[in-house]
Amino acid sequence: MKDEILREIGKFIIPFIQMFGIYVIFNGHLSPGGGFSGGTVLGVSLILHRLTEEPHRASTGISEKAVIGFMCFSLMLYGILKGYSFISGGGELGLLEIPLGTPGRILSGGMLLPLNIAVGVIVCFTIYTFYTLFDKGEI
Amino acid sequence: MDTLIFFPVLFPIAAAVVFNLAPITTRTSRNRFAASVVIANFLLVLILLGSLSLPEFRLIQINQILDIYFKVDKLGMLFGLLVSFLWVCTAFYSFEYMKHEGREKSFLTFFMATLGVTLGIAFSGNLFTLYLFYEFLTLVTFPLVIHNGSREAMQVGRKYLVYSFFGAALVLAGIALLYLIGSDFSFAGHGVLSAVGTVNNDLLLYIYILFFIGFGVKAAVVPLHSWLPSAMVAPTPVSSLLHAVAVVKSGVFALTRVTYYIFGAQVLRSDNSIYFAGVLVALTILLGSVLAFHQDNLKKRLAYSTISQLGYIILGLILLNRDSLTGGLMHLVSHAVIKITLFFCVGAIMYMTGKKTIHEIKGIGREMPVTMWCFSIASVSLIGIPPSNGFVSKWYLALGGLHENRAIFVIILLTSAIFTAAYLIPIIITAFFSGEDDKQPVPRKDPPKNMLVPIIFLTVLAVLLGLFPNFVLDFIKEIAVEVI
Amino acid sequence: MAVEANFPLLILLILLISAFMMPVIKNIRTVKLFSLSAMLLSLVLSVFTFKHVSRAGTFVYKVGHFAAPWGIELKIGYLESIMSIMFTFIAALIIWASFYSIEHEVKEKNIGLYYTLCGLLIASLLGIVYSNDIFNCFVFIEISSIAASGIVVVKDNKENIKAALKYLILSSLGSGLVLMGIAFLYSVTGNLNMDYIHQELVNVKDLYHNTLIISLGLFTVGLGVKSAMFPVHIWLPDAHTYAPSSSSAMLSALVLKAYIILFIKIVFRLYGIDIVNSMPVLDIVLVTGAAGMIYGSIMAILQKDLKRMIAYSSVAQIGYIFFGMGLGNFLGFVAAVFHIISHALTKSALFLIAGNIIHQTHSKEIGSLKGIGIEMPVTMGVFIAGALSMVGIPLFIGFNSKWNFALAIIDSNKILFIAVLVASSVLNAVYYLPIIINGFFGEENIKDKVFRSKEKPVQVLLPELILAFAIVYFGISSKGIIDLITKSIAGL
Amino acid sequence: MKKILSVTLTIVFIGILLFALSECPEFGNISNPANNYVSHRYIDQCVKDTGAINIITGIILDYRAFDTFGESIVLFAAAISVIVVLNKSREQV
Amino acid sequence: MERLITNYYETASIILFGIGFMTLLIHNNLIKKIIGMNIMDTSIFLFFIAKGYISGKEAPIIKGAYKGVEGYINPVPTALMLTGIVVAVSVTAFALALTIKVYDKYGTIELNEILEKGGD
Repeated sequence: MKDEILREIGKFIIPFIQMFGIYVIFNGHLSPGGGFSGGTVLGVSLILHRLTEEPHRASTGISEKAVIGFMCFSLMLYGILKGYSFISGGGELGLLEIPLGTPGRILSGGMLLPLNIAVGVIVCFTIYTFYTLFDKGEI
Repeated sequence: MDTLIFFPVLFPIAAAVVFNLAPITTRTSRNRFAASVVIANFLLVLILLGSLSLPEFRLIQINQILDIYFKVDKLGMLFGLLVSFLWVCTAFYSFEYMKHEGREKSFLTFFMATLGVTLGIAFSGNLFTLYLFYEFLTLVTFPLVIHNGSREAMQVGRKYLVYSFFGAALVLAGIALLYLIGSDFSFAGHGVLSAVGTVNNDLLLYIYILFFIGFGVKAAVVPLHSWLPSAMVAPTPVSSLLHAVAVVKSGVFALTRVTYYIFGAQVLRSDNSIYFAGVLVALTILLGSVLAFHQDNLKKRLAYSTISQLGYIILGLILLNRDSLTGGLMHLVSHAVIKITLFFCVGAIMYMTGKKTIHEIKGIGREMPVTMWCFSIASVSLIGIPPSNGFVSKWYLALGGLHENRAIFVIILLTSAIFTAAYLIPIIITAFFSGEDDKQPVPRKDPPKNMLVPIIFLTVLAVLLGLFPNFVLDFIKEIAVEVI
Repeated sequence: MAVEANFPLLILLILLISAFMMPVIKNIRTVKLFSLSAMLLSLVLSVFTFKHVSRAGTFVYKVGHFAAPWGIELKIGYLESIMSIMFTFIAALIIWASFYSIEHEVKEKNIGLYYTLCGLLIASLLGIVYSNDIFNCFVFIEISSIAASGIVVVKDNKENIKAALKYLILSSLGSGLVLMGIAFLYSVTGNLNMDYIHQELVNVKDLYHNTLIISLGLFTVGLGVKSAMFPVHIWLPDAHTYAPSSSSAMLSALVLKAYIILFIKIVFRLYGIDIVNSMPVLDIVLVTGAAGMIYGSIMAILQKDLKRMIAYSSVAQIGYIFFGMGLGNFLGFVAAVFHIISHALTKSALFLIAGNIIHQTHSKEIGSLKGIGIEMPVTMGVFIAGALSMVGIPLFIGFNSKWNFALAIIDSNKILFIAVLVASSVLNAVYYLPIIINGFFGEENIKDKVFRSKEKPVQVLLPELILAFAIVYFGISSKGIIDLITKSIAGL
Repeated sequence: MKKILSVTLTIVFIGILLFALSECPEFGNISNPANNYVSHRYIDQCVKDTGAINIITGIILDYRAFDTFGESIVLFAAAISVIVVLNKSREQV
Repeated sequence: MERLITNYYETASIILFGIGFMTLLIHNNLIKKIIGMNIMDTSIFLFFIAKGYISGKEAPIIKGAYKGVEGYINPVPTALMLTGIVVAVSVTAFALALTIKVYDKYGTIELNEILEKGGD
């Protein structure tokens, strides 16, 4: 898109979109939303960024390596956290548990918050990957 | 001592494997190897006969159903002896004959393996083992059938495989159904099922028909006979061996096992499966002779005659009385000896002169007198003119038929005997009395002694069997007493 | 609670996390060894699990802190542990074999992703086998169908794309049906855990009889689509023909089987065999299975392409399995499970061999395989073992399963179906044996063929040889495994 | 022909499903078997068990977290497959 | 039959399912097939979620005072369908990617043309 206005407006609103996405992720366990919805919002912001920035820079930001790396890493984190809690719960090995905290606070719900974050990252980059691949056939 | 029973089965197969892997190059060394193997095996079987303490040997019991179990009784011994003896003759014959067929190494390999498998059939002690070796027989004889590898041979081989697997599948279904009734099917004198007691006859009928057709495929029972004549593309030693001794006789032998050792005479009398079988057998006898009558190719004619002669044997089996069984088994022996002689003679003709059909061999009797004389003697005894061994067996068959007062079978026997004469005599006549008058001395073309000796030997044996049948006959009568 | 109880979940986590790591590893060799070692580790863990099960019996493992019906739980009995051993064993062999063949079929940059997808696939299959929660099974089904299409399409020819798309659409249709069935079940029982659903069903089965029949029908059709039950098998030949041979082996040997295991679990654990036998569903399964046996064999006879022929033979063999289950009696299910194992061993060997042959001779045509036995004797030796097992020659594993089917038929007094069994095994002989014949015999076939000229080095063939050995070994001594399967079905 | 076939197939299919539905419990009724001890426990104990006041998040991220794990794996698998299929930068090798 | 009327929500979703199924069957265009697939999935989600609805109860988010067990709808189907939706999205994405590739390779996305051009 060759439009200067769009680019400027994009520059302007993308941070807000991302902040909203992050908010949705972080309040996933308190209100509607969660990793998936927030991740989608973040991904959309990245797509918008790419759309508006496209013609001006040769490569817009995120490389394929980075995308795959982020996805894999956050999935690994997710798997390890989740696996830890699965095993500690199911195996009754008496490993230490994360305190649940007081309901309604941001830092509550035990592992829900980091899990939401990990899911958010995965979803965000997956959406971005889908878009870029469908659009250009390369990340 | 009991494990000795396993050696005649294992030894040739192992020898075949060694033979195939070992770097044996020269023809003579190959032949020596094979000859020593078959002779040694013959001796092994003889030792078994000497120690006729009915040894048993359970090789491996996978589960209650699938156990491989060997047992020697008189019937198995008869068959095993016959097979391993005729194998020796064939071995020597084939050494000479296979020179012009080539690829002797693979031939000898499977030749020895087949010996082992056939002995496995002879010595198998229960139904499953029998079935197992029956399958293997198909697999090891297949390369022999398609030995010369021509396109026609391949097609014939495929036909042979499909027919055999069809039969084997039916047999397997029969075995599976049998396990509705009992659990242990080791062969026993008067039949296992007669011991089990009464079960519904329809089921027994179906099972017996399954077995009859299944094993009948190898025994060339009409309508599943057509693989046998077409399998004549194989080299002569193979066809003589497979189609006079190993394969077809294995089918008959397995049928005997099932009829007398699994079902037992009185069980079969109780249901009327015998009638179904009888119809097929009558068809087999007549059709075989009639078709043989029309063949011009010598080997094909002999093949069809084999079909009808096998009909005799099976007839003897299914008449279910001692005389008929004696006749059948006697005919099993004599037909083996005779038919292998005939095949050898035909093979000798093909080998020396390359002539395959009857109209080609006018006056060949003057060129190869010894061969043709043996041929004539063998044919005479196949027709069953006393005092030939064919006569003995057919006599007992006729007795059995009358004993059952089913004269129809006797009539069938006589007609087919006439047919037998009708399709064998012309060969002799053409060989000796037709063709151009012989003023000029014709060159003697009798085959080299490697081939000639077995022929003469077998002919003499056939005559001896006719003159003094009692030695074999008593043995067979013991078997008959054992099972009925 | 014993430590071994954690192993099933641990296996899943190991496979999945190793799969997550693979895309970021650059060196292909490392990726290969990594995935193989993960698979072997999970094989070892499965063996320990089996030991534990045989010692302590069936056990339930709650994933997370909450017991069923609130949490998700894995339930590991004999069936699950045997199957997990089989899955990991065969998957390890296939991956090992693919080390040598994958470069010829997949672009180098995709190889890492290929092994990722393989790991995800195996993990999801094991999840289907382990999980005792029907919706969790559905999630794993979706993973497996995506990953399976992925390993089909990883080799991008136009046929692969078409086959993968067909496979994906049909299998998502199938999982949609499964989800529908789950919805019905949930609406009448309010549970998702199989055992609890069963408890509820026993109370309400008369109230909602038609609903139950139809939901079972939905499960049957849905899982049937995915495991190529006869009328809805149409995706299978394309997918198995064009995929890389290691993928074909994995699809045919493992993927189809997991859904059948799930079906068995649904029949026995979720509905209970008595309720199922009061419904007409299994009879339909029986008929379709029998039809599949015949149809698959006939189609296989008509094929010119080697892999396509083997694929159609898979349709026939899956027909056997459904046929055995359709008999509806205990022995039938035993025979079916045994055939699952035997077919997995045999068919994976056949597909890997087919891949080798195609790569060495550069030809897919059956007609062009003349004299192949002289050129690659070891390969064809394995092929012979597989083919004879398929035909059902004694001393090969295929014979034992045919034998069990025969016993099951007799036990269920549907004697006439023996004819189907006989017919299809004869048909198998018709299309497998000519390859061997042309491979080894025939004058114009084997002339100017050099002995072992096209043979691969033996360490390449080692996985196939191991499979062949397993085929023969279980063919000779199948007693123990039959007993285990009997116990496992009884334990469901 | 194909159209007719598919229409009939669809109608039969819908018919079967509706037939099953005609037996199902009533829509929105509180006494349905679906609203049983399972959901009650979720509603009752969620805050205490998981510390999430959004019960659904509690369920998908804690009670039935294994599903969510699988779900993210589905996403991952799809992403990998799409990369395998579409990525042009992998074409030239 | 009157149960079909009272269960209008499920009835509608099943009819929707039929529509999607037919779209999947009769259309040659791959995109339309995928749309039909999506319609089917969506209908199943509606069907499932309807199982959880309890008339007159509010969404299961404990805002303010806890209204007791009877106060909220059944959260389970909703939670399950969240999972299901993501699954459907991924499958759709993959299917669309394959369709793009099919277009690259065959130059068309009409199934019948693809089949007659077909590779095998």
